[in-house]
Amino acid sequence: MEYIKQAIHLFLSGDKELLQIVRTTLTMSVFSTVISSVIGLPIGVALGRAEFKGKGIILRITNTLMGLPPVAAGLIVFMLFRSVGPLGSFRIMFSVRIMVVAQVLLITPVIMGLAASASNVKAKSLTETAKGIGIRPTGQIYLLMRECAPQFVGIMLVGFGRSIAEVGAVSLVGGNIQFKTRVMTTAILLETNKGNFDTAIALTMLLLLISLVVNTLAYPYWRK
Amino acid sequence: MEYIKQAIHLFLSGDKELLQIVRTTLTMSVFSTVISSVIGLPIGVALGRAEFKGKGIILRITNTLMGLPPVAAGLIVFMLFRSVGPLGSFRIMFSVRIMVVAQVLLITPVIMGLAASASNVKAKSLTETAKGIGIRPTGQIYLLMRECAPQFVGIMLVGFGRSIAEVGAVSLVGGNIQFKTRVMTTAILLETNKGNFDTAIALTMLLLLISLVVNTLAYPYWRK
Amino acid sequence: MIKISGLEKRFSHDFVLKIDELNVAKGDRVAVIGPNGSGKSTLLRILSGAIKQDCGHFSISDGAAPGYLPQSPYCFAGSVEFNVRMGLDSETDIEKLLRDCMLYDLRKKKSSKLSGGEKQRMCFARMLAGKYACLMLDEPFSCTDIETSQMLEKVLDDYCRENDVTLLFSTHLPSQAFALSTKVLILNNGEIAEYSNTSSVSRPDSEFGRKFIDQWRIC
Amino acid sequence: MIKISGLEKRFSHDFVLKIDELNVAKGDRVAVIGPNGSGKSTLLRILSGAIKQDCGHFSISDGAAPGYLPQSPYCFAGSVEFNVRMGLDSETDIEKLLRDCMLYDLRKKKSSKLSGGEKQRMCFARMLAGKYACLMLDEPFSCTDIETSQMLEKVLDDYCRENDVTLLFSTHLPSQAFALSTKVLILNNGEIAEYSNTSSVSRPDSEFGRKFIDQWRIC
Amino acid sequence: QGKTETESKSGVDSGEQAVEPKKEAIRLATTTSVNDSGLLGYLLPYFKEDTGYDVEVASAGTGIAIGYAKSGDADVLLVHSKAQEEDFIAEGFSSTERLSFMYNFFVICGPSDDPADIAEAENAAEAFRKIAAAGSAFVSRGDNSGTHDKEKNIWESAGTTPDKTAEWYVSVGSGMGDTLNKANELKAYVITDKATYLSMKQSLPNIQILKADADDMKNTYSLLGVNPDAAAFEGTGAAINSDGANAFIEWMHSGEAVDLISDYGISAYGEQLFYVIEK
Ligand SMILES: Nc1ncnc2c1ncn2[C@@H]1O[C@H](COP(=O)(O)OP(=O)(O)OP(=O)(O)O)[C@@H](O)[C@H]1O
Ligand SMILES: Nc1ncnc2c1ncn2[C@@H]1O[C@H](COP(=O)(O)OP(=O)(O)OP(=O)(O)O)[C@@H](O)[C@H]1O
Ligand SMILES: [Mg+2]
Ligand SMILES: [Mg+2]
Repeated sequence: MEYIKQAIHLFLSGDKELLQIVRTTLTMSVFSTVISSVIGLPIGVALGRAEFKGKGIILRITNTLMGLPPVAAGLIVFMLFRSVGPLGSFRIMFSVRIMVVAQVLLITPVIMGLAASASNVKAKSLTETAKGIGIRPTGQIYLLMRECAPQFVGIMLVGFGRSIAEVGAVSLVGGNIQFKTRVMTTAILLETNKGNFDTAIALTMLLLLISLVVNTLAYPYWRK
Repeated sequence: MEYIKQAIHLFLSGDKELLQIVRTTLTMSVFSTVISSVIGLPIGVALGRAEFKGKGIILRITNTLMGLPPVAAGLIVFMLFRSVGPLGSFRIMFSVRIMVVAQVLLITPVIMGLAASASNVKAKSLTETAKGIGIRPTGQIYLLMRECAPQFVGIMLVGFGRSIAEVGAVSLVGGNIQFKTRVMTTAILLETNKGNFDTAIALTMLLLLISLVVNTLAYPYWRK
Repeated sequence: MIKISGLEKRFSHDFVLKIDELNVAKGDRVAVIGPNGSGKSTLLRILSGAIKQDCGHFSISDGAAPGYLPQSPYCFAGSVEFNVRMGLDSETDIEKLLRDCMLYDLRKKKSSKLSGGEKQRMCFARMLAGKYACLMLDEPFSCTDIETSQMLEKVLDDYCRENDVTLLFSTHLPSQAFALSTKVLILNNGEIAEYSNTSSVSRPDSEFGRKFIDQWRIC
Repeated sequence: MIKISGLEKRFSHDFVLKIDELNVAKGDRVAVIGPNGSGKSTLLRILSGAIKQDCGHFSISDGAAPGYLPQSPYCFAGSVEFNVRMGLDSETDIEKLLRDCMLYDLRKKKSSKLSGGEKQRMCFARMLAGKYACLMLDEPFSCTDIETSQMLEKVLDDYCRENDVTLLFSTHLPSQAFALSTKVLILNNGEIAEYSNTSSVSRPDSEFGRKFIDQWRIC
Repeated sequence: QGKTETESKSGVDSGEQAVEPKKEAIRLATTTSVNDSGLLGYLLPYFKEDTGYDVEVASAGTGIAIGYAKSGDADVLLVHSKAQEEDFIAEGFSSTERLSFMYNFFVICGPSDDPADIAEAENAAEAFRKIAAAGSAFVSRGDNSGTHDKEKNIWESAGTTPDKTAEWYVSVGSGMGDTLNKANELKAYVITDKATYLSMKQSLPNIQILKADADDMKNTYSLLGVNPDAAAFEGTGAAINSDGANAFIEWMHSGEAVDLISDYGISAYGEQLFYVIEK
């Protein structure tokens, strides 16, 4: 309670740095969630309904990648995008963009795996029916996605939660640069390391409040 | 490829420290996944089927807690269990046990939320039918859990993935103490911090291999 | 005995179930008939407690919750026998029941692999595995073949006789309605068009009732 | 025209569908009948491509994939109209179709809120929204009331006439089988017990065929 | 105390805009301990005011910080790890000599009852010997950072190699702040730079400075400019802001910077924390 009050106070104080941190956090989480969903949901659904050899392997790999440690994801992205790396010419080290890239790498498997699992329940019956009225596979995937839409909101919220909570990857590729790439989690980590536990917890509460607002906004679509 | 070879080599070298790290990692992830599932699955299912006021709020809070930053979870557990903390008398700081506690705090909401979402699809029809043959609510929850069992395996794998990949919480409460509470992710973080990127990536590959083995073992139950 | 008074259920202004009064005596077997969307399922669902009415009330004197078989019942994952056992009252002779419902050979089969009619048979057997003083069956034999239907009707008849059951069931088949029932309740657009003894139903009071029964006769 | 030869489908040793030879001429309307579990759905599913046979083959000369309505069709989330439009061929007059199938008043209603018979009607309309040279309908009218069934039979009859459709449908109701079909295919335990013109079906060759038709007659 | 520094910087920050062509920001990679001490947050607004350069400080473990520089993603490096700096220079990554431009002191902290009695020790090496002999809990950074390097050096001069599997030797593989938290929790001895300890003092009730100001406890910081012509950068997209890096190094040695650095900490902690090495 005490901490929540402090969190709100912190936010309302209108500290410029804090505002930047919150903005960067939201930009990063929203973009990475949306991009991961755009990639992961259709592929996941396609995986959930299809019956082909190798499906099992793909699903197992997807699931395995859910267990990719954030630090490792950060490291991989760092190795690729650092100036001397193969993709160094993009010149996006220490930017919000590269943080999004790392997050997408982390979140897409989660979204894919969950989408595959969610669509799997309805896939068989829907496919049989849709095929029977002459709907092509792409149309079937579209219809299946439509059926799963409420669950997709839930899945996207899982992705968002993971994205907003993540620290290992974004601190490595983002550099936790003040006024630029510092986000709430890296700030929390920083304050924790400094021993400012109270500030860290107040920041956490603020983060959770933001997350709660996002979840509340999404709720009607989730449980429609 | 190169890295995978290196990872296997690393593992087979039988380095005592590495073996301890792998063992601790598995102990921690398996325990925290199982405990979180035992707590989260039934509650999630109960939430998924029930219609009561306040359900929306609980679900939103659950979802919000999915976005609890690991560092923050670690910090909360740290504040509770540190020697001057309210639960300091347990004296479990910097042990595998407290790492499990922190992980359970992190993973349970994820498992709960996903279980609620998964069970929701079948809940209505099943409840109507089961009630019609005189099955009581606890029995209905049991039946619903049975129906969702294959999806539960998937959900537990998500929890496991999150657990094995997590670093922020376990390093804070576990202390990343060499030969004692060091796990693969904290080791990866350490090697990264040391600038030994190659070792870090080899360790990551090893982690992913372990994760792949677990996923492969679980696969038949997942897609039954 | 079931007493209903002033019962109303409204679905977003396009449908209203409205039953001012209805009494079903103990041991009565009521065939609930009427066109699609006339409210048969809605009535059975309300009486079984699956959904709540908007206003009015009803009472089922036996106290115990009635047994209820939805129109599209859920088949639990697992074998036929597992499903049937879920409905089990400790006294029921499960083997006899499986044989009576021609499920004995199928008892080890997974419920998800049954044909439409086999599934319906399984759900019916699961229902009768319990002991109820009052049963609500929503189109229990819509997918079973004629011979099976007749056998299951016989099983149901025995069950009702043994346990002195008050039965409500819905159907679209005249033969079933007449064979099983002692009373016929015709619903039209959520309201009662006719409620009379099966033997005297050939002369319904309302125009709709007359038309509906006429249709059945020529069929 | 449909030609089947040596078709076999085996489900884990307890059931085998085995059709050595079967030819359906263009424009024929075949009522596929037989007890529960005799393989009606399995046959229609194979012919529509929903599942694959284990061996043997069949050909549908029109080339185009047949239209197929499963026994428990999926209702897409969304309105009745959305559902029907999903099956739409650009030339179909959707309003007329909705009116013909008595769905016009329900067109804005969510499919999940329909009664059992209304759902079935919607799925039927969705089927006829497309143009097919060959149709496979698996118990399309099992839950519709008698008047609705008759109207839908009429709609189907018109559709088949207009498009010169080869029709296969399964049913448990003699009245439907006889009213709609030109041929009757009786399945028993996965094998053909009888395949003859509807007009001459009263004298089936096999004993099973005779028993089955006799049963129907008394009903 | 960090707050006022932050505010002063944001004040400067908003004051700029639309003045002449914007100078490309300088990318400074440094270790967490430097960043956590708050020195940079205090200095940079003045630097910006003088030169117009923005400085982006990426702080991470020593290894990553040097990794950033070797990857062409930093223009200048501020670290305190002699061995690793020498490697960096040997590999041709540095545009400058190893410029040891300032120092502060390491201190050994420990529980107030001082079970190993190190307060009486003559220097750090002796203190370490006593800790090992008493088997008192000791927390090591264990992350190959500058501080860890220093710790290893001291063990060497103490003539003992601690058994890393021993119960008392706790290697936590973590940053300075985190390591101090753990030492506090374990009521253990720990070696730390003074600035970080002082900045965290309030949250470390269980430990205090027991040994300071011995001559083997100097902590020397170096500034290294990244060499734009390093062999590793050839044919890659690495673009080093040498102008900025040189301007930064030059400014850090200017009289103004020297005064600022010498003043740092006096208001907050009542003592000087960093000492500039006059060239
Ligand atoms: N949840 C709901 N929301 C809105 N309307 C509903 C809902 N459930 C049923 N209805 C409507 O109420 C009416 C009665 O439905 P009900 O299922 O009781 O009919 P029925 O007599 O059982 O029909 P059928 O013979 O087709 O099974 C229908 O018109 C249906 O569309
Ligand atoms: N996937 C499956 N696995 C195993 N057995 C199956 C499977 N599908 C169907 N069967 C079995 O095959 C037989 C034929 O099933 P089918 O659905 O074709 O029967 P049907 O003639 O359509 O029956 P109904 O009139 O009940 O719809 C049944 O005994 C059924 O149990
Ligand atoms: Mg109904
Ligand atoms: Mg069938």
